Amino acid sequence: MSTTHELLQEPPLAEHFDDLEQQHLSAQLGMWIFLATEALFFGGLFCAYTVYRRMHWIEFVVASRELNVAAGAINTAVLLTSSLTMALAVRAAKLRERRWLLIYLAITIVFGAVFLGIKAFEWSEDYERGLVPGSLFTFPFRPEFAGFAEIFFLLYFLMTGLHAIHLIIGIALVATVAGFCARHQYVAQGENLVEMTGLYWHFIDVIWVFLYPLLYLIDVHR
Amino acid sequence: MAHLPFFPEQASSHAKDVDAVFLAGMGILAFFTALILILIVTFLVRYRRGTTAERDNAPNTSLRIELLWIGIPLIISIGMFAWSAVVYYRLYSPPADAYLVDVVAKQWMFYLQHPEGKREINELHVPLGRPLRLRMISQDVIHSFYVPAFRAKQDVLPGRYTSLWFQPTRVGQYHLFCAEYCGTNHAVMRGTVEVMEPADYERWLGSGSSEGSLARQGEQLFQKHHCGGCHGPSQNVPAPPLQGVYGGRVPVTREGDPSTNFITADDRYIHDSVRLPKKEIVAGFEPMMPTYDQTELSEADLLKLIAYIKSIGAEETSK
Amino acid sequence: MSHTIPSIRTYGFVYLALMLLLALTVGAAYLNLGSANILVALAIAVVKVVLIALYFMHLKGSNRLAWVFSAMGVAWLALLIGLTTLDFVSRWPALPGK
Amino acid sequence: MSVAIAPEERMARSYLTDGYNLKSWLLTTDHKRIGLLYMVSITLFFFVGGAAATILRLELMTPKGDLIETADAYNRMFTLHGVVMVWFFLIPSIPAVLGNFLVPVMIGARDMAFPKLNLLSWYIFMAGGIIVLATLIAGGVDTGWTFYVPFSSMFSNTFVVPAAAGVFIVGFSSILTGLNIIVTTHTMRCPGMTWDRLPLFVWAQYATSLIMVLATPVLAITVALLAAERIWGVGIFDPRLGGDPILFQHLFWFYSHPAVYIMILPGFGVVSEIIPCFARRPIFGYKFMAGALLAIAFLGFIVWGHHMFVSGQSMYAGFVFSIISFLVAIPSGIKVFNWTATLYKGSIRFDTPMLYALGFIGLFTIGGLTGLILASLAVDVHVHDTYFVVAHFHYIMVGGMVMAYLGGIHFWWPKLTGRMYSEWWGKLSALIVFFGFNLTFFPQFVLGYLGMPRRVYEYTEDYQILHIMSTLGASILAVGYLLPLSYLILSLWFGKHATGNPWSATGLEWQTTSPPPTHNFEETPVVTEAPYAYDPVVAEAEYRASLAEIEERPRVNHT
Repeated sequence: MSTTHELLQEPPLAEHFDDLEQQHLSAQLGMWIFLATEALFFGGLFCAYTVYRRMHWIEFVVASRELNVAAGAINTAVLLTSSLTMALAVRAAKLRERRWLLIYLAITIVFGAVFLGIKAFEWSEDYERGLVPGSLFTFPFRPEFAGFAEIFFLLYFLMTGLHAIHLIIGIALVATVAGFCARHQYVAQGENLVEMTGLYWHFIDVIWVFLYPLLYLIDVHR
Repeated sequence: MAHLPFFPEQASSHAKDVDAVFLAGMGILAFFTALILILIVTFLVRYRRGTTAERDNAPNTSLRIELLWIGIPLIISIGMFAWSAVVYYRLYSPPADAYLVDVVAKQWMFYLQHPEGKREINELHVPLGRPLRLRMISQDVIHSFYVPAFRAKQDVLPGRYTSLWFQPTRVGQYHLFCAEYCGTNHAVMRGTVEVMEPADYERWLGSGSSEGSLARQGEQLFQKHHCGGCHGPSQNVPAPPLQGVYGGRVPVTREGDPSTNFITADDRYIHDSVRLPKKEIVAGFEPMMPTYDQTELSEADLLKLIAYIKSIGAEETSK
Repeated sequence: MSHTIPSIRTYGFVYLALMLLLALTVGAAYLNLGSANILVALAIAVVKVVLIALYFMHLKGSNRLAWVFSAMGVAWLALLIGLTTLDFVSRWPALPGK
Repeated sequence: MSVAIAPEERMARSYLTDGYNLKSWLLTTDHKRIGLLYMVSITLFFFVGGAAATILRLELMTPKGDLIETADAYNRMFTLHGVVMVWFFLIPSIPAVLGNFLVPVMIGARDMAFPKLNLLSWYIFMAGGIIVLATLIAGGVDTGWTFYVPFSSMFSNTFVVPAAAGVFIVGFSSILTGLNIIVTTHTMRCPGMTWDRLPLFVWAQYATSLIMVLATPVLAITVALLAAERIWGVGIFDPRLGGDPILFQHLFWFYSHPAVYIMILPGFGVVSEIIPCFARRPIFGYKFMAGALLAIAFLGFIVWGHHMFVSGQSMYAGFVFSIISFLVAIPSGIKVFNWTATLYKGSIRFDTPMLYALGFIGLFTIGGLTGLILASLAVDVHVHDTYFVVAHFHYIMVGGMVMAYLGGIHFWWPKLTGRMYSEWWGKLSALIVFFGFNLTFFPQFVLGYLGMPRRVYEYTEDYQILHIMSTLGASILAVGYLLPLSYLILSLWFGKHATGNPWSATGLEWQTTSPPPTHNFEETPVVTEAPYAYDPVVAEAEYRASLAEIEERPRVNHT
């Protein structure tokens, strides 16, 4: 990779911090507060989900049964694996193993892309079956429940769509950080960047861990 | 409309209670504002720079005083809460025999219909002294039925009945406003509520064309929409009979839920059975009923149907 | 940094635990536990999230401030959902007026 | 104790003279310059919103709609007033201007924890501002600043989606400001600055930032859902599909009630700095004051239902929200009583900041206690959505927040610009603002209890007298606000040069020069004593000495 030309040297400590520990703590605190805001951002949708699930229980059960549970399970596994590789990437960054760091970051991006691929496949399948809310919504299996089932699918597309947008941002973030680490000599800021991107990536995984049972497994045993 | 410059007419039974709570609140406000004002002014005058007042060892903190001005406001707050909650609860529990008037709010007017079939727009005539309950629904956005003289206000929601009751205690004409912003002409969505002597009210009720009581108009609608085809005696399609159903308990099954739970067949249930028929299906019947949205069956007509179902419910209580 | 860096083995174990819990989630969903289904699913999800937060997100060794802020995010979410459902839950007692 | 450098020479090395070209201002990461950038932009938005307010007041002088012919134009005007004032003046004002400028200096730090994010926050604010201004110029929105569904999602044919996008974007600006202040307060305090030595202004900014960070995301998702419903025509709040408009109100007010505490808490912080300085007395009950700030920040999150007592919310939820709303009044009471107790046995001076602070205490007491009246369920049924509510929140926002903001601007003006404002004009404008404000909004309490609904451009004749009084007051208030704008700008060129500590106050920000150098302190200060170490007896002795000194000075005829 970039071992040929001289790596860019950057001062490890931003000038307004006193020491590396303070810089790392600030970065970590800032990221955790940002994740709290993201949690509340998704929270609005979780609140709507809770309220409507209680108001239209039957429609949620019937509509949820139309989702592809297997695809959801695979997606959860893919995302958990990407979380593993991300954690290993952060570990490699701390141990200053540049090669392993870039490999793990690449694998994380690949898994992220696989997740988006499966998701896109699911959505296109739903599109053909007339499950996309709006004028095309037909819900052919149980037309009598079409009214409220549309609310479920609206929540489904909003939640998974918002999650997918965050995942795309995550992939872009990991790519830029990988680029930064490839070109720059190792400095505290490099490690901070990788660690904070890792926190963001794990947060996306945490949201999916909740989304999967709430959307896919409402009442599948019937 | 002579009235105190600070209070609208007290024209309903609970107007006095609301005013009492308000006066107590204003009393507390006046007391604390005066207390703070006097304290500040005395301190400013006595301790302004250049005066020879004695200033050493002023306390910086004292737990006793802090607890004092935490405790007293706490007690006052809980007292005010309890008193206003009692008055609020009375506002939300109308007497069972209250006279029922239907209100349909639509963009920029209130459409009212009396059980005797009389219809009014932005006007409401009520007899003195008889408790009145309004059953309200909106055809489009959220409005709010507000009569300042009765100290009564309740938002009118699309898709759900909300209700409001009051007992007029003084004859006269009072303002009726829409209090929730509802679009361009929200400001002109106004009217008057006229409280009349019972004799004048009977005379007013008799006057004007009358297409019969609400229940009878409901019956005509029942035939017009061929509801009898399924719910009537001919029963060419099995559908739950409607005689004596109003107010009773209906066994309802919900698909995917083995237990049947009982719900009371009140206005909400009938409204939802017409607008969203698949929501709660009577035990032992198929979800076959077509949905009637606002174009086929306006909210006002649906209220007439409910009045009709209520009337046939009262006759045959044999079930 | 202030805390020790976990070995690959610990990460491996955590990953396996997560996979098992995923299988558990799907399995539990197919059992007919009635209304307890949602509670079981949420409990497993919470265990997974705690595992991810402790090990992958390094909450384990890091400053307790990070704990505070992560907990506040969840607590405020609970406030929002709790009080909102309080309204929707307590709306149906058939007061004659309602 | 302040650094004795010649004024001209001090000006040369301050953050203001650290680069003159546009690039040095627009790409600055210096928290002080970002504070000034915010001050200029929110002053612009304040006068846009203020102009809309004057038009509304002029229109309401007559029962019939005659100044603005159509109701639609009036609806767009009050929505403009609401949106611009709430999101582009009240929420960013003290946190983004005084907070950005003072929090690092008060805790002895060189800058905010994330300087680049701080600059990004200003750009996001301007982006949201430009979008909203463009929408308002292109035709505006007629839904009111509350965007209630289903009117805003299905029945309004105005630019609701662009306005929602503008509000969505500007929300992130306050999230970033809040995040920055929280992390800075936690990790960048100088040695000796422990939590119980933090000035109450920093405590107030910290509590406000907690609310900004935890409430604004819910506004973002609510506004996004509203825009999604309008764009794809699929209703998450659409009753026909089984959605519930009340859910929108829950999500909206979960943000909007804490938002009103975002507006008032910084005002508490400013007043808690001004009162001790001009009464020369340490603040009374420091721990209770800091605790009250955090208590209000937390309780502010669980009271939002009192906006929905008559909106179809269940009665039991009404009880719960009402009792908690009453509890929020307790910490506010603690603060007002403690400020009053601080004045006891002080050596009180009546400079402009002190006038504004005293005005704040009076008006906030009335505003707060009318809030209690609104929180009592029975009365709220009568006065909800009437002018009583309008008067209540204007007492808190204009009587409280704007007075505190003006007091803070005057108190720290020498630190911001190195110049002193003219004291005489300052006192005059403070009195005009106080008088004009009361004449504008007190009649509206009476109007409200008489039952006049909000947001109407036509009303019945019997309310007209009160409206005329209110409009008269509004014109006086407008003059009251134009005065500080003029004499403060003039003071930039003609004001006397300010020393490092013109009020001889005790905060860290007064130990450095004014205006401070780019990195705030020559060397990082060390804090040894509790904040507000004022002593009224010493102040009296100094005052008497300065009087005596003026007596002996020989009679020199000044030119």
